[in-house]
Amino acid sequence: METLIYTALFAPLVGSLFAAMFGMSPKTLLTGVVTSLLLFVSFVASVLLLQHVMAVGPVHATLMDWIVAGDMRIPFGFSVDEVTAVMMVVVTLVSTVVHIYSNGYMEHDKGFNRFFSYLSAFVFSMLVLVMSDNFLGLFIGWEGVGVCSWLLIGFWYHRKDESRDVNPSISPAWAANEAFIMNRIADLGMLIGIFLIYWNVGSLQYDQVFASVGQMSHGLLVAIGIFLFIGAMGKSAQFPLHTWLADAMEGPTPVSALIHAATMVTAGVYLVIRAHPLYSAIPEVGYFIAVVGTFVAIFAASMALVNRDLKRIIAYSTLSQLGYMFAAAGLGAYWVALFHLAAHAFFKALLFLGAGNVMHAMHDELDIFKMGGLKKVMGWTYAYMGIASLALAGIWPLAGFYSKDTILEVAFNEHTYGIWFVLWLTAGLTAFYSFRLVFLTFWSDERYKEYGFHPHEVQKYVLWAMAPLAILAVIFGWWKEEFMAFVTRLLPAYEMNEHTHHMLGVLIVVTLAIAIGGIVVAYLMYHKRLRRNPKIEASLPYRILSNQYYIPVFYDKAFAKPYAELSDIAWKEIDMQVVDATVDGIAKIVEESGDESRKMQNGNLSDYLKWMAAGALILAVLALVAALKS
Amino acid sequence: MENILSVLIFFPLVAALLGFVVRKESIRVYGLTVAAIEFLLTLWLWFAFDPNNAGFQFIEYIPLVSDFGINYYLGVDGISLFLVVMTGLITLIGIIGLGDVKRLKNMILSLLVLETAMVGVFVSLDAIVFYLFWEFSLVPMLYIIGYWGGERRLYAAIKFFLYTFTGSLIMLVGMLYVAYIYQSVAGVWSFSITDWYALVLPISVQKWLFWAFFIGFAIKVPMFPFHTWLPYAHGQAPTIGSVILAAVLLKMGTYGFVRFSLPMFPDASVAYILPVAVLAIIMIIYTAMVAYAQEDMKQVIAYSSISHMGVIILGTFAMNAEGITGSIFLMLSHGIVSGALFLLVGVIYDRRHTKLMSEFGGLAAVMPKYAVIFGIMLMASVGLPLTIGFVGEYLSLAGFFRISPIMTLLGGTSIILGAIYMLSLYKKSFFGPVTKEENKKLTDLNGRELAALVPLVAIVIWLGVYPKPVLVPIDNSVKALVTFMEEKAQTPEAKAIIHVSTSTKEAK
Amino acid sequence: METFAFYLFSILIIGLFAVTVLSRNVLYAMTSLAAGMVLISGLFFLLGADFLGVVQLIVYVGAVMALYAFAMMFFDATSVIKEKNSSATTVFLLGGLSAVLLVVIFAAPSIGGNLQPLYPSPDGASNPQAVGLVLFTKYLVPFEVAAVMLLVAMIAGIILAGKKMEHRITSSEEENSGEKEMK
Amino acid sequence: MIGLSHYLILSAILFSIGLVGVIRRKNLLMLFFATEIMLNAANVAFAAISSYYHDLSGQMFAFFIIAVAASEVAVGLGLLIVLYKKYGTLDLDNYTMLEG
Repeated sequence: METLIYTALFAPLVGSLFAAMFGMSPKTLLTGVVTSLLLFVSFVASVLLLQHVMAVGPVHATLMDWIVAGDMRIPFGFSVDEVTAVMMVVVTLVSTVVHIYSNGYMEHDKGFNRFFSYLSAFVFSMLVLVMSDNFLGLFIGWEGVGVCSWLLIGFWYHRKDESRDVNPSISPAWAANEAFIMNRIADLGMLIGIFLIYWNVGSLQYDQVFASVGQMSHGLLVAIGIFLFIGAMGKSAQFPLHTWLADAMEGPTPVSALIHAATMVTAGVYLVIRAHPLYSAIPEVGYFIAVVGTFVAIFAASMALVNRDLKRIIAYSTLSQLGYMFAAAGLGAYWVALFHLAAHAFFKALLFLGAGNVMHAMHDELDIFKMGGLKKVMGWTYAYMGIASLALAGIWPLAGFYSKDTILEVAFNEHTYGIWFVLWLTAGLTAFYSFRLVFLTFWSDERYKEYGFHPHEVQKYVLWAMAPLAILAVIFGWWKEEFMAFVTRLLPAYEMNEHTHHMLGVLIVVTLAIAIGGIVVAYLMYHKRLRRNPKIEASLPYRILSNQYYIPVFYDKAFAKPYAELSDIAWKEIDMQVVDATVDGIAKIVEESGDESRKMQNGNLSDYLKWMAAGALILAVLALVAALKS
Repeated sequence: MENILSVLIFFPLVAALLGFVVRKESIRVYGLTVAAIEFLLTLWLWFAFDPNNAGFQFIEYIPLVSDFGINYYLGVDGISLFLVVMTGLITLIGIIGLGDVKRLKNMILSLLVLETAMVGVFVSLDAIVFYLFWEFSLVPMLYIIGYWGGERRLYAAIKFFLYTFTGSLIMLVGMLYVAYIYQSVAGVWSFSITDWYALVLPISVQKWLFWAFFIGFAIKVPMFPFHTWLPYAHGQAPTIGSVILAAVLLKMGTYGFVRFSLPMFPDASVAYILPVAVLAIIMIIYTAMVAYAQEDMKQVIAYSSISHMGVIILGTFAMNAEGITGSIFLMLSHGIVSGALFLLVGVIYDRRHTKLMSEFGGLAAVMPKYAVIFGIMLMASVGLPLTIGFVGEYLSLAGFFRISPIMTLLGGTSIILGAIYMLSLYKKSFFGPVTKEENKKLTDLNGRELAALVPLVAIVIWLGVYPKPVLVPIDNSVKALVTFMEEKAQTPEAKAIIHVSTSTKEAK
Repeated sequence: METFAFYLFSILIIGLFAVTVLSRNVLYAMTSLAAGMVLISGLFFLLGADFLGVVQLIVYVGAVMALYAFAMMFFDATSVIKEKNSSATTVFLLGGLSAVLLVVIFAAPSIGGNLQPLYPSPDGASNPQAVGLVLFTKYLVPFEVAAVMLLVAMIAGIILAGKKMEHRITSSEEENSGEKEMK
Repeated sequence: MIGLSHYLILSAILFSIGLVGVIRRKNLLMLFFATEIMLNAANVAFAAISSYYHDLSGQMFAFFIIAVAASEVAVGLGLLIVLYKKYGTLDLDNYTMLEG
């Protein structure tokens, strides 16, 4: 089994290194093919591992020691259990699709080889993240995906900085740095959590840590839980560290699909699921997580309502769905969170790849107000995005329905009706903005003609590559029971109480109703043509929403600018004027006193004698003082 | 090869003296050969070193002034071994990467003399011999900055010299006082560090001596607020000078803490954890901010050096094996990474004769290889896992966490602030469109530069993925050191704070 | 009687030396200095240091003053010396302060009276006898060294004053001739 | 009765007079005179202490001081003559070769 683990893990790395060798040469199709094939190998190995875990049980492998110091002994250890196996399959499946897709999407890009190198490196890091059997190994992957994300967001590094009005993300390089730094803030929290674990458990291996949860004090567990969650908040872009995710859309669209929808951003959810013995012991932190998740769900959905940027809308919806996952995990329904994670990965990747097709057709235009009526020229893409949007909206019988509905049931079951209500409302908003996007893009009047675009469908193999995702987006939910049975071998099972069982039918109907309601509103508003109301667009709520609650501006003004100014002060005022000036001042005092006393040395012997007499006098005084003292 | 350490010390010196008769045309090859042989010798030292022996090895002992207990006393343990190896490596890399400078012969000979001094510092076990090499190392560096430096080279060189010299004089007074106490206790003079270790000093005396040594080391490190000589020295020094200054000379200060302060004054070291840690944290945060404000690439890296040295100090004063091992590893990794970064800045300076970030932009498109290597070093500098920078930083912070979680949190901002200034440097210089006409014609790294940088990249990744061969010898010696400190400590508070690894306890 | 003599001598010495220091005329200064020296030898006799008093008379008043007198023949000694005396206050302040201090310091140990004689003068020997005993036993080597030093000084004085004179004569002739030509 | 203190005080006063001379006069010859005064002041103190403590060391010192003073005068006057011949003056204000 070790061979399978290593195959699954290292195939993407090999692909990445292979592509890196050609990184500086112009496009060679070979790199795309080879990395895609290796990814497929990794996918197959993951599926085999999943089967093995299903049939036999978790497997474990230790490669070698990594850090050995004091009592710290951290190996490169990998364990594949139920959760990991599911994550691996999801990651490798989506990655394989995205790799094949990218062969078409990046066809004309100068950095073709470089792109595949980064992309495969990302998959490797993500696999390290999910497969590691200890917290520090997870941290390797955690930082690794951060760097790959930095590289990929900043892939078109040569674009110049724009003002926020022209481009809300300023520039790819800027967005990349923002993402990296935001994640670093969270990583510090995670590191602190790791230190806490180390000094209280003496080990970072999952099994040992979780085995000793019972012996740790409650306060300590809360501290660890909170610090680990801070790490998760950064990676999963939870409020207030959420701004980077929307800006990360500066990266090529396959990247958005893979990293910023399906895999990396779910790492935070994965961490909470992975640390479920810890979080089960501290339900109050869990409740806090659920509240944060719920808040982010509606907060992000509200921003998606008015946005005009195709990719940003999907990014906000990702944020919103991550909120759902955290709500589920926080409420103790870990397997539901994982289920939604997997389902979301499929339909959100599909949605992004569809958006990529549209962008391709529209020559990188992202404004949905400039599109419309595209279903005529892009039938396949329309179908894919339609399916994905339906799944996202949670319409029966697609995947999203099963997963999202279960989360709502959980919220109801926990008697946290506030959370349930907000999530329920968000479901309606989700349906509305998803179909606003679909109708504005594919239905209504053909506005793109005014702007001189000539849209066309993408290559056939690209469309075929997207098919598995579309199929899974439809059918994945049907396996809910099997999925639950499988992962609850590791995760705690979640039982609905009697009351909820009674209400189940009502809940489903209510949820479906608001989802369909959202779609109907979108249909009425946008299916014919783009209706714009300048009055509403000028109104304050609209402006707040379309400017992301002014949070990026606020961060700029409250943190970035003052930090830059403070740095400038620290350098020019403090370092130069105070610290260095003190040092130079001391030197100057010595120098000037030397210069002054040099005047004694005027060559006049008579004056010398006077000084000598004065010196003798001082010595005499000293002698007297000494004599008097003794 | 019983006297390998003497060979290591004096081979470069003798070679430098012989070098005066070497012809100008062949001096580069000569310097390379000497540095390569020296590096191979250090490697041999590493392989002959017994990693399971925590004590000093390859000991040499020749009485010099026996009346005053001054001896030519050398030895290495796990703590100093890799600093010696790194000295050999960095000197070699530096000479490989040496561009065309005026008076090349003098430069290479100075470097070889400097190597003698640096190796001498790390292997001396006699305080006077240590001090001699410590001060001797200033002279070639003074010459290198003062002769090959930038416009204000004399100011920078003299500032560097006087500042560090002042500090080490105070340290010398401390050394003499320790020897004096030793004489009054034992009846004979001795400057042997191992003899001093055995000396149990009263706590009040320890406290004074701690500060005397502290000033000497802190200026060298350089710790806030004694750091202002460093930006000038780096700003004015030629590339090779900065490389060696950052990679090796600064490590002499932190090495001094581990070699002298901790084992000799365990109680005082524990008692002063708070002020030292506060200085270290100020150093980390404040210099990171100053680094962010810089306009000159080299100054960013110079200030980032100071910031990273703060983490090393935190690790050193963690008083447990994790932290101290981490800090020593971080010394190595910072040496390699900052050395490489200075070399990289030197590359661009050679081409454009400016280091201002505003002069660049979009370099990634023009010089892809350069951008890749710079990117790798940048990631190592910000402490990315699986690069060399992470291991030491992680261990140092983890170790200090046991002392104070809050201060570790503050010190840990290093990973955020480091990312901020390094990424903004990278963005300003490498990303964006190519705006300046003269940047469009820049040539990528040539063979010589690649030969200097690629080995460093390999080491950065190798020791990031598999640091064990280096960590184990360090760890063994550090565990012994910590156990020794715990036994020697007098106050119960100190005994409580110094944390002996459980594995060591079990071994007993 | 002794008291009277001490005060007389003291006042005269102080007065004469003050003249030496303050006078503008070198001749007056030298004369008063010589007179003061003589009176100091008187003090020595008062203290019972007969030998020292005699030496003082011979060496100082005889030899040293004669040397000064000869030396003055080389200088334009008769004329009044013109000196720019910068701020007399500092001078007298320094002098006065040191006087006060010295008095205090010198007075301190004798009041304490805790000094012990290192070489007590032998009983029953007259002062010159005693001096001779000590000088040729304990202080023999310094004595011989002093003798050599005097010899060296004598030779040095002769050479300095004499040898350069020839040089001086030639050079001054040249200068003089030069000056004449100029005229 | 005349005590040791009297002599010592006299010595101190003489020394100060000498000191005033040293720092006031600009003529080198006068400086020599002043130096002699100071040396004599010291001699007085030595002789007095010697006498009051019945210890000949003081007289010995005074004796050697006289010897040194004699040599000093011999050499010093020689030097003065050289100086005078070279510069034609003995005024200290004219000698500023030592200016730093």
